Amino acid sequence: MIDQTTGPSPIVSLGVRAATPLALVIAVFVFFAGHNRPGGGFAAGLLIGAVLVLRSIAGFPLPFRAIPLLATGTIIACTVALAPMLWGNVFLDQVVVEQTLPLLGKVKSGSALVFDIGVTLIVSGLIVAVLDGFRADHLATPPPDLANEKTNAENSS
Amino acid sequence: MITSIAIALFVVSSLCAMIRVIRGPGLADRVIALDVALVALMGAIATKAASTGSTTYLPIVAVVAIVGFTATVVMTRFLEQGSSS
Amino acid sequence: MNAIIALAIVGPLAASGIGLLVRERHHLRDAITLMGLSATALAAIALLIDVQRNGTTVVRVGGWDPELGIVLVADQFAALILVVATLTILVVDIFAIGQRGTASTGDQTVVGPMLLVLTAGVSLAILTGDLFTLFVAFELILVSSYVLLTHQGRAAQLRSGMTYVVINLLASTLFLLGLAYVYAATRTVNIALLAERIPELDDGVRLGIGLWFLVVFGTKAAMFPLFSWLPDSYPTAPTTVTAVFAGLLTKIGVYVMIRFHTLTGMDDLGPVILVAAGLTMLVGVAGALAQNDVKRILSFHVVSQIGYMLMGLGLFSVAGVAGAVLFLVHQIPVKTVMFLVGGLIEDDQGNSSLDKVGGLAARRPIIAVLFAIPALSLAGIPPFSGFVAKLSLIDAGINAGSVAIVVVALVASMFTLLSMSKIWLGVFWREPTPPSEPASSKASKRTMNGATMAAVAGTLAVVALAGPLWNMSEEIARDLLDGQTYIDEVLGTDRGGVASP
Amino acid sequence: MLWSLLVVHLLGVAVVSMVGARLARWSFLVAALPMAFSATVAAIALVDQTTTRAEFTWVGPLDLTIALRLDAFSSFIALLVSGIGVLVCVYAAGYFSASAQGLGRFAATLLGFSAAMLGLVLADTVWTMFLSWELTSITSFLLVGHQRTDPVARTAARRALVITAGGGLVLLGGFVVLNDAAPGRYLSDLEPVTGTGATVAAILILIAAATKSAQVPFHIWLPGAMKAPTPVSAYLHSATMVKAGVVLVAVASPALAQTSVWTPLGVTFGTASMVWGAIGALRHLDAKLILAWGTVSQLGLMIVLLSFGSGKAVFAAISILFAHAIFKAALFMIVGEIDIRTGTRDIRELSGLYRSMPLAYGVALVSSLSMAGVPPMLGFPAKEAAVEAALGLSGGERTVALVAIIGGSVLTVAYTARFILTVFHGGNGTPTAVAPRRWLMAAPAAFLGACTLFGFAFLGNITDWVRPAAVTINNKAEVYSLIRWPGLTDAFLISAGIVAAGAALGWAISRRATDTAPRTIGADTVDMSIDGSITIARHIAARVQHGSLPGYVLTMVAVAALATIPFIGAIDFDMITGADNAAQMVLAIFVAASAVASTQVRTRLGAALVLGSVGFAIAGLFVTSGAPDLVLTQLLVETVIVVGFVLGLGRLTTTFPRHGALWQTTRIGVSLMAAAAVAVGLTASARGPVPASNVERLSDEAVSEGGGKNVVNVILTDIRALDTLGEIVVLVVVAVGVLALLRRRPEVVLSPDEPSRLPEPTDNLTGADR
Repeated sequence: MIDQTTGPSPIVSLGVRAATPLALVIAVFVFFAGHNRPGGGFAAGLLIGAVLVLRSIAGFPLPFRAIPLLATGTIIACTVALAPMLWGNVFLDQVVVEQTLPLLGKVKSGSALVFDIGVTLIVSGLIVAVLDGFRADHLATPPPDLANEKTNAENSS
Repeated sequence: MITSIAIALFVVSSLCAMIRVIRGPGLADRVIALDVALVALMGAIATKAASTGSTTYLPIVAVVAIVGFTATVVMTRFLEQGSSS
Repeated sequence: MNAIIALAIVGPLAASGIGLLVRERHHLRDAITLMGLSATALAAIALLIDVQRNGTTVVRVGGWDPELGIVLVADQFAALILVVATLTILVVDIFAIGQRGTASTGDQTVVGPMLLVLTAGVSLAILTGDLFTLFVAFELILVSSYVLLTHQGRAAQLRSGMTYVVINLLASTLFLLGLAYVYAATRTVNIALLAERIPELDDGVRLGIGLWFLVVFGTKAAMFPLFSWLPDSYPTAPTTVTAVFAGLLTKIGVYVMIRFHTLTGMDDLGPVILVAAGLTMLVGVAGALAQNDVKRILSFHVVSQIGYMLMGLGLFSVAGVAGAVLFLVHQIPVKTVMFLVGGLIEDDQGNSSLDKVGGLAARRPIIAVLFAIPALSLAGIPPFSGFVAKLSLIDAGINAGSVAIVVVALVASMFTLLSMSKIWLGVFWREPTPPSEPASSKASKRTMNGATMAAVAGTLAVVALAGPLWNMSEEIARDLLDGQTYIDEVLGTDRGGVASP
Repeated sequence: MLWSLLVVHLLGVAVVSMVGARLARWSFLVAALPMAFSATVAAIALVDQTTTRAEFTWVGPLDLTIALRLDAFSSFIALLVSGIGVLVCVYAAGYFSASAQGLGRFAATLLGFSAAMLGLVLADTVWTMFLSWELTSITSFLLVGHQRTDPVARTAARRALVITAGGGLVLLGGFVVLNDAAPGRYLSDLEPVTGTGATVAAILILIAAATKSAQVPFHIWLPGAMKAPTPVSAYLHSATMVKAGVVLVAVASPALAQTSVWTPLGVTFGTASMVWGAIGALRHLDAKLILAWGTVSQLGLMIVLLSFGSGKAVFAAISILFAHAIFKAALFMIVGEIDIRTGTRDIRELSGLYRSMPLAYGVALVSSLSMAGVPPMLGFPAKEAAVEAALGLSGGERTVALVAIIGGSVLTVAYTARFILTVFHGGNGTPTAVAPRRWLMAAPAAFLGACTLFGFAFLGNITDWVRPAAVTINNKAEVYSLIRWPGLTDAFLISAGIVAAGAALGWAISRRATDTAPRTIGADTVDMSIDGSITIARHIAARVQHGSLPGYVLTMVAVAALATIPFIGAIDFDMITGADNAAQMVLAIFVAASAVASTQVRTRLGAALVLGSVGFAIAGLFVTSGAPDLVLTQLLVETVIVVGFVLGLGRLTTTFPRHGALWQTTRIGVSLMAAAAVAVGLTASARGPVPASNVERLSDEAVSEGGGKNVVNVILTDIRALDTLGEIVVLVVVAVGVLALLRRRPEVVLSPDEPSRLPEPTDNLTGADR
């Protein structure tokens, strides 16, 4: 039985710390893999989200606020949608650029990839919002005195 | 052949675990069973990938591993708190 | 034109993103919202002018062939409804900005961005030529309206929000299933291709699809017996939100129903639609008569009036569909104004119950006038917009020989007038009741009155422009019922590889 | 020119409603100016016998044209409407006290009504007429309910509105049918039509006319409307609005008089009203009500004459309309003056007024004699013309007309006699205390009295006006004229008999003391049926709007299931095969089993987990179908959903509530229906022949155009990127909503006594966690 007042055990904490970079690397991989293989922005976003859920449960504070993440994602996606029109193309037209990146090798990246960044930001933003909204930190550090809280609520209502 | 048997076994174990998910009886049983089912599924996919050399499903294994782990931790946490209050 | 169509859809989305970023800075956020909505409205107007001049514009999003990708179609019908819808939202937003100075509570930071998302959803629903994109548009509308409905966090709002969201999510599920049926049967979700392929299907499948989408769109449109979510949820929402909802949401349901069921040649569903239309009128107006609160009465009228548009559609004649289109154009501003007036009453009195409010005609004659015009319009009293719309429907009904539905429509009109007189007798006559404390500031009252007046002016504009609007409606109806025009416009007349096998 | 009439009126309405608050009762004089203008215009047109028209097309294809026509008939009526309007305005300025509230609004509404009435008279298309018709209903509603704090006035206003506006809708139907049956553009040149359409139109138009002109049985709103201030009664309920029905019958008769129903129905309405109205006038004790019932009777006479529609009858009808407008307005004004000066209109309390109010008495006497049709008053030649008209008919019509007109006229004379005897000569001899005369009230009445009197002297001129007006309606009216002294004709003898019999009857009845004021039979019925329909509405609303979300969901699912019925016939059973491979079969069975099992789990989290296993098994199905991307997404989403459940469940009870057996059975039944419906729908819609799949093309173009080997990803980020854009914004909104809803302390907490409409009772939905 874990002591409720101190939060999760150091083992969980350590495990989460170790898993974080690993998961993030996988997320990046999945993100870029998406073009030719299963994956993509949505999966990457969910992976990042999963990491955040884990960290949140282990008692780490959330690293971002949800709304800026969501807003940025929206703006990026909309910009990608509108940008082709600057060149006189139909909106949401695809622009493909081929380039060689370290580690990943030759990557054909297009505006779709930028669009996918927006997707990733929004999906992880959603998870941050859910964690924030549901006060998931309570799962990590339960309120000091549940009974006390209840009487307070009753008094105030 | 071997691959097929291995995959079949994984599927069977996965199904067995799923039955436990359905039947319960406790919440903890279901949580553990779901985890087992996921691991079995990952095993099946990995075996398939190893035998065919196709990497298509590999990202799935990685993702499922991380996410499945997360889910299990969350639920454990929930169970813990449910029992304390 | 491609740029303008993109602006009408992606513009408000981008603005909502920016609005969210600066949500804590009230003036900036309001300015962005206002700009986003104005830009959309201007885009809509430009689109309408262009469509009038140069005919339908079709945008193949991302340059993909209609068989694979999404097309956006700005034909007359779409452009017309888009103009009315975006202008309405713009007016309501101005009202909402005025209301900010009042005692209304809740998290105002998200209202603007959500309104923008709603606008984008409405634009998308109107402009899309693709059934799946329509689903996406419905989702956009649904989630943003759910947030708008509940953002004040009152218990009653949460409860009615639950009804709203559950029923509408169920409708979305049914929509998805419908997409599955349609795709299985025709291998496409492009509306123009559907217009070509659905009539060729086996009758059972065709009618099944038609009925299924009648249920889906009927739920959105609050058709009998699928309307119950509406009167439960609308009255609890904040005024501005209800005004947009009442003006737009159900009408979008009707819009897509008119589009889908005419283009795919569902004429033989006419009797079913007519029966539903009659019941919608009667049950809606009965509900209105039973209520004792302005907003609740008005909410039931939203339902009742849907019946008239369904009647026009159900006749499946050029005159009938044209009447339905005209009715749609008239209903959007009228319904919005009515709820805005409900908001003015609430602002003055603190509530809108017929038992607790009285004597407003003497104390706030402006509100009385602002109420009277749309109320008479709703009841179909000339010279207001409702009269022209109703007359066209009744004319169409008689020409089609559907006397029963005409009689029902007239009876429902009678009861509409009766329930309007109920509001009038309750709220505007009787002994004056004291205004609520604290009263809103002068400036905010001015803004709210101004916005309402602008909306009333909009309904009067429908009266003044009734002639051109009718001509347009008739043309729209002819094209919809014919179908081939739309198919040719979207797919092009020379379609080598695209033609269905 | 014609537009300027309406423009001036509308400007007047605007001006009066703006400055009315300051002008108080003098705003009536401002309101009189536009009326005076239109009266002048009408008079000039009448004397010059010119015809002017104006029109503008509102909605061409719907035949929605607004057209005005000032001809012999309409200028004659317009002169009455506007002229009496001016007098009523002057009268009203005297009627109201200086301190009365809301007079500006009242004057503006009165002027608005006058404009509507003018429009109705000048209307030359059905829709012009309908528009004005409805506006008169609305403005009269506002005028009758002027005392808005008085519940009786409000009820009366509502009753009048329901009946006259209901009649308006009947008229709408009638006009639509008429437009179809008689495709003339203008009312003034409608051709005679017959046939089913014309018959239906005739019935509907006559009913509409009857509602407006207070014909039995639609008269019940009129006595109640007497609750209005007397200027309103004098204007609306004598001279103008109630004449709208008569005008309608007159205008429509050229087209519809040939239909089989026109004459019988019109005569029935008219005769019943003549008799029942007169009886009402003989029963009532309120002087104003006596006049109101008398109006019902007189209108009946006009409708009877117009329904017969012969040249003489039309001529007589218009003459009576003219005479009636003048004497009835005067009589109402006098009654109002009595009301103001003595404080009562109850004939039992009035005494010896002939001495204390000599001028009023004089005017009343002149007007009453005119009403009774006694020379030398304007009413006499008019009544004479009516009798002549009846005599001029032939066969059964002649008998009916004679009986109706003679019977009605006897009663008319009787109630006229009773009116004068009880109001002015009644009581115990000691005159009722009387306040000083107000000249603003007395002068208009006196003017009208003089008109009645001098009208007799200028019968030739009046004939010159009435005849062309009648000719407009029926071109056989040419030969008739109003005659001062006809000699001892049949008609004159009949008239003399009528007067004698009526006077005797009236005298006899006025001797009889009645103590209790009679009620208006039927008025309660209207109020009750209004309230009754509200009650019924309440029942219906409670039925369909029961507030139970599970109920709504069940209705919706059931309706959707019914919608799949057409699919059943289209199922191609040969096409149905088993699974593609064994794994699919196993997984499918497992999915079904888990779905059923999820309904049996008692704890919420358990149910969530079991549903999760459904999701995982579906991911397995995707594996067997070779859709790796879907597998990935499905697994991720299922996991996230389970996590979300866990986070959210903290706010709900841990177990499901139990339900009754019936409810449970219903739910199972509907669920099975839904399942069957989906299965049927999919099986049927997947039957052949379907167009070839475009998957090949999709995967080719995904690589060539989209530049990616993962087709799903290319679809998401390129081909259908717009959908993705929409859906990610949906996610943004959901996130914003989650934050907005959950991060705030709720303002109200669900109280236990409030009926919960949530699908499941919850202990802490609003998230009071801080």
